Amino acid sequence: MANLSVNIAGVEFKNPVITASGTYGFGREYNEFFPIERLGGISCKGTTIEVRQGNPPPRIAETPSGIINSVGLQNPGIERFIKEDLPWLLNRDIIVIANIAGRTYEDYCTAVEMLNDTGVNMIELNISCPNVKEGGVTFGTSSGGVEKITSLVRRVCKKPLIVKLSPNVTDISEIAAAAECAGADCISLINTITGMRIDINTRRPVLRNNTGGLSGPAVFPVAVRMVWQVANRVKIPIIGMGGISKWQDTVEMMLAGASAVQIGTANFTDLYTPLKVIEGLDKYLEKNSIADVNDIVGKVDAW
Amino acid sequence: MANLSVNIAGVEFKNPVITASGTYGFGREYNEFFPIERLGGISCKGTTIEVRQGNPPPRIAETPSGIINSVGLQNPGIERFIKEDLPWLLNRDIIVIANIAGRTYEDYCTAVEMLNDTGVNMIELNISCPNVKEGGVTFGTSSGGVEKITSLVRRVCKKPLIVKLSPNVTDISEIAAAAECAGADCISLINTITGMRIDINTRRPVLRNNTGGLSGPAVFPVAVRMVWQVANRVKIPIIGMGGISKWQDTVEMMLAGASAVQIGTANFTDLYTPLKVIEGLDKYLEKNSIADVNDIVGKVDAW
Amino acid sequence: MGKIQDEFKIVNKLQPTETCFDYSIYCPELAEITQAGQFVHIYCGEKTLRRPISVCQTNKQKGIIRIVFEIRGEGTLWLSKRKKGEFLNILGPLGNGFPTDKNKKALLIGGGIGVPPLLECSKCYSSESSSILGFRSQENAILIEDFIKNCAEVYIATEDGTLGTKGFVTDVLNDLLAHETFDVICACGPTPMLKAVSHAALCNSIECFVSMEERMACGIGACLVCACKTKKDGKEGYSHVCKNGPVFNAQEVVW
Amino acid sequence: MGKIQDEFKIVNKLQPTETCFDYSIYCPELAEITQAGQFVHIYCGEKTLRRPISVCQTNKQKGIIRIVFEIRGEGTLWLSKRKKGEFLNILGPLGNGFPTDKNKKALLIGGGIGVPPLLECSKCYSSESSSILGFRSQENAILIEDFIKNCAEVYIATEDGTLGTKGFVTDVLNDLLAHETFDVICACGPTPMLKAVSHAALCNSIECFVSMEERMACGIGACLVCACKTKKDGKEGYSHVCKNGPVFNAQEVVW
Ligand SMILES: Cc1cc2nc3c(=O)[nH]c(=O)nc-3n(C[C@H](O)[C@H](O)[C@H](O)COP(=O)(O)OP(=O)(O)OC[C@H]3O[C@@H](n4cnc5c(N)ncnc54)[C@H](O)[C@@H]3O)c2cc1C
Ligand SMILES: Cc1cc2nc3c(=O)[nH]c(=O)nc-3n(C[C@H](O)[C@H](O)[C@H](O)COP(=O)(O)OP(=O)(O)OC[C@H]3O[C@@H](n4cnc5c(N)ncnc54)[C@H](O)[C@@H]3O)c2cc1C
Ligand SMILES: Cc1cc2nc3c(=O)[nH]c(=O)nc-3n(C[C@H](O)[C@H](O)[C@H](O)COP(=O)(O)O)c2cc1C
Ligand SMILES: Cc1cc2nc3c(=O)[nH]c(=O)nc-3n(C[C@H](O)[C@H](O)[C@H](O)COP(=O)(O)O)c2cc1C
Ligand code: FES
Ligand code: FES
Repeated sequence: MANLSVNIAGVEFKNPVITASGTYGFGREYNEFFPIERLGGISCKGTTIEVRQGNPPPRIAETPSGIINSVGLQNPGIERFIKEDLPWLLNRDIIVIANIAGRTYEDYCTAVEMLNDTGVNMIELNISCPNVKEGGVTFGTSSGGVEKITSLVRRVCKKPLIVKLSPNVTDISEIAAAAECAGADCISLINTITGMRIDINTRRPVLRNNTGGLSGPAVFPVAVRMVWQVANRVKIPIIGMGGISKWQDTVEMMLAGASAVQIGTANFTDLYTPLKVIEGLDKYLEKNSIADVNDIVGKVDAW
Repeated sequence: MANLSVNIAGVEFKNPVITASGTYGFGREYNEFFPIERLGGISCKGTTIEVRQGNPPPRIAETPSGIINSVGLQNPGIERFIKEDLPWLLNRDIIVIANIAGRTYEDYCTAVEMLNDTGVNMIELNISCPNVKEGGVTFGTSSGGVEKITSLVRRVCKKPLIVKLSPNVTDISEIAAAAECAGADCISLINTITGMRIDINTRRPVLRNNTGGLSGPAVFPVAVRMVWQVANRVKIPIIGMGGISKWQDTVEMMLAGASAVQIGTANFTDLYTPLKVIEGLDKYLEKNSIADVNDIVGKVDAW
Repeated sequence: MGKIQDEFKIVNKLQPTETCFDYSIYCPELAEITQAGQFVHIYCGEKTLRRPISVCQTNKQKGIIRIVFEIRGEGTLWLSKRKKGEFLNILGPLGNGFPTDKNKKALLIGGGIGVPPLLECSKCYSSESSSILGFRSQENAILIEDFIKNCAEVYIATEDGTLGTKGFVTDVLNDLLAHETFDVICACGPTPMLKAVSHAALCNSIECFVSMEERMACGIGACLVCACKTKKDGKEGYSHVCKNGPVFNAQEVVW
Repeated sequence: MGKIQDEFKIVNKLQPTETCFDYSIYCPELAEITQAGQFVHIYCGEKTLRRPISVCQTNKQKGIIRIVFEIRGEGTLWLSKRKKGEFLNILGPLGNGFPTDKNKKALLIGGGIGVPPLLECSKCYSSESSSILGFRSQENAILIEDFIKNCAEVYIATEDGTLGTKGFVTDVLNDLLAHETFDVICACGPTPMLKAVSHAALCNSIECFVSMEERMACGIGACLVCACKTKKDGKEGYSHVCKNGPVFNAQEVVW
């Protein structure tokens, strides 16, 4: 068996497969099917300092090889997350990434301070959620915004800091560079691409929020391209995601430059996807006589 | 039968279905299967003032519900287009849109001047092709760039002018507004979204150009969202495209705000797609007792 | 024993109406534990999302669950093309069922494709229980014989009057409640129908449970997409159909 | 009569090796006009792109074309699962075939899945024509009987020596050209093989045609994705495999 463990910003993952924020709750539901300890890590549902109801339904629509969602950060608030969900997770042998969002710079900083003294392994800043009106996406779409939020949070954050980028930008590498420069320990990408569907019979947008975030296999080529561009620009490690649905996609994403991956939408199609990915990755390495998964990271041989 | 004809910037299309630039050559090949006169219009392969070889192969890769291509504007040059391809097209009862690209502002202006005295019905400025190194996409990704190229071209252009937008931007409506403000008669969108695939066995990008443009059903929700956003911003008509593969998609795109549509990738899957779309659209209108296709344009009832 | 995601075989396929299909699926593990009103989440071809379908009947002895579904779009169209002997990838049993009680006299009210989810239910209340089944027309009517086997009375309503009373289930309901009383009402069908049933139940002080529909992704309560507005202890918020439902106390639903 | 896109029925399905399939398709319109070396473009399930497959044999009398293909990825995997009696959506005939001539003595050289496209060809040159067929191993060998029927001699090479000569077709070719001469060589197979064959043909001053592969979209010459570098009148440029090929004069290809 090849070495599957990866070290990202000092945090050791037993394998590079992490479940993506918002698709995996706080792990409990999926743990009924297999011990989630088999995963490298879990990125928790995005939490905010206040309780959030999220957007009205319908919150999801299907698209060719994908979905658009407009959950809008429904969450129990960080306090309850820390009290009710985190202890259960921390009892498991899995890297726990807290994913946080906010409306203002202070929101983010407060959230981070609340998490500083918990057992959370890493903090992922969601500055790219397209489903909330204020804040959220606006921080994430200009390099100035990204630099400011990252450096403010960096100052107070005692945990390794992941900045999660929105793909809805003209130049992703510039944004990534801003995050790196401001002190991010890791970049994760991509969040969802803004999309829309309209019901041709009712003439209403399928999502009550009009637009939503596109994810799933449809976005995979865009995600690979962005991970590659970012890898060419920054030195900090990258967690790649967007449309991964099989082990082959994971290899592709790692060749493009990701040190680990997150899997989201594919859990809805087949909840064993992360396990199948881990198994497939291991076999691929074995078959190609690669002793260490880290040896494929960024090893695309571009023309 | 409902009225299917639409008028865009003074140009009368017998129906709103146009085949997309780069996917339909100059119409000759597809005319072997059915008279292309049954289409509302054809947007010709992007042409440049000089002959272009395009990028080395492979130039295409498949992705979930889509493709990425890196043809890179291979074309015979505008002079040969005017001499060899245009006369044949002008002999047919179909609206002919010349699609042009260039490296410099002068390139675009020269190209337009060469077309001014031909029978071409409209000119579509491709300022968004991601597959050429210089020019091309750089004009298309900032509102300043779009405004400048549009107004320069507008000054010399004697034909109705369509500006075709790149989706690889942070704020599509701002870009569209710049084009409108600078004198565009019509906006068409979306061009392809930059993507990448890597062969996990050879570790090389599948496309010799490393990256390519994503098109096909995968991008449809992104295209609908962008058309909707642009329709909410500009007053000039919109030609919507990106992932349309059936009549239902066309209705959706028109409800979002498009006065006509272009169909590209779907021709590769089924070359009868445009005809099926025209037929399906007609039946939909009939079934819903809508006398005129123009009555659905922009009629999405947003929440 | 808990939820399962696995491949299970279609052992019988019927087509009661032109657009409606009735599959028996061999899955002893599921049949053993599925409660009336629970649903399964079915992988439909190359679709990214599974499709939720209620379990219509369970047979523990034979290890079989039965699902009855209608073609509504691409997913159910794919499903309708499966053949006997093929396998389906099924995730289940999901959600909370009806709070059945052999000592309670229930009135089951189903509208259209909302009828199948109530069939198992009809065995789990007292034998005095009745049902009202509504369809667009006689040719859409399904499962009537099955309900007759389990219920004291089966009332039928069709919109065009081709079978039973002409009109809606709510018309029959109002007449019925005028001279008969029930301990509990269980309903499944289009939202306007559920709302009307819920209202009638409230006016008649009858406990009422409704099975709600919402678009789903995970099906197990992790992704929060299947939101349904509910009110608990006077506070409005979103519940989730896949986990907190699909069966809700009608008085908790914010219509 | 020109190109067609339509649904045609699979009337026979064989599986000569574990990963190789042999379909007979009833399509009189296509059989009537398809030339040796042309290909068809086949819709494979939900795939956005069709898959190009050469026509291996045509039978005008019976109105049948035969295709032989290997599972290489998702598209051909889907194709391999079709059953006799099912319909395939086929676009064809596409491209230019081999410039066959009953008066010319040809040497046909096929490597692996490059063997099938040459079968029809083997009937269209003089009866003195021969062929060299190369495979990885005996278990991958296909169509040998068919070639024996049409050719004066059939030489076999396998990489592992389990059938015929151990080695590559080019090894056999060099031996053969040392004592026999041909008017024309037609070759199909992996690019390195084609390059070597083309070189040998040039050294022996034999006219040579090769069937090239490139990823395709439209298949009819409209989209320009299937570029192949060629040299005409001393000028290099891109030709298109679907329209200008797949068969090219080997000396025009820029290897
Ligand atoms: C708990 C529950 C139980 C159900 N039980 C049954 C049943 O027993 N028999 C039956 O025929 N139908 C049942 N349905 C409805 C069934 O899920 C939909 O008809 C089906 O999902 C439609 O899928 P489609 O691909 O055919 O339609 P499409 O319109 O193509 O589907 C597009 C997307 O919308 C979703 N969607 C569309 N309609 C509904 C709906 N009414 N409810 C939830 N999601 C929807 C689909 O799942 C899919 O994600 C149930 C729904 C729920 C929530
Ligand atoms: C003119 C021509 C004739 C051919 N004739 C035959 C034949 O008779 N028998 C046979 O088995 N194969 C033939 N091939 C090769 C065949 O087209 C590929 O094996 C097939 O397209 C692979 O598809 P896939 O989905 O299984 O593989 P994937 O790798 O999943 O395909 C991904 C994409 O790459 C393309 N692709 C992959 N390999 C090739 C290739 N070698 N050539 C062109 N496109 C490719 C696919 O069409 C698809 O668009 C021919 C190719 C060409 C160009
Ligand atoms: C239902 C849903 C909810 C999501 N919620 C969050 C969230 O709360 N925070 C966040 O950073 N990303 C969220 N995402 C984005 C995913 O984490 C991921 O970036 C995206 O879905 C792309 O990966 P995928 O294609 O594998 O799903 C959500 C995605 C989905 C589908
Ligand atoms: C092979 C190919 C070549 C293209 N060439 C051009 C081009 O020359 N000029 C241009 O403006 N757009 C070009 N496009 C973009 C299409 O016109 C269209 O904007 C895009 O493909 C989205 O539509 P679709 O999903 O229907 O294909 C090309 C697209 C493809 C697939
Ligand atoms: S579908 Fe995921 S929470 Fe209900
Ligand atoms: S595949 Fe379109 S030109 Fe050859």
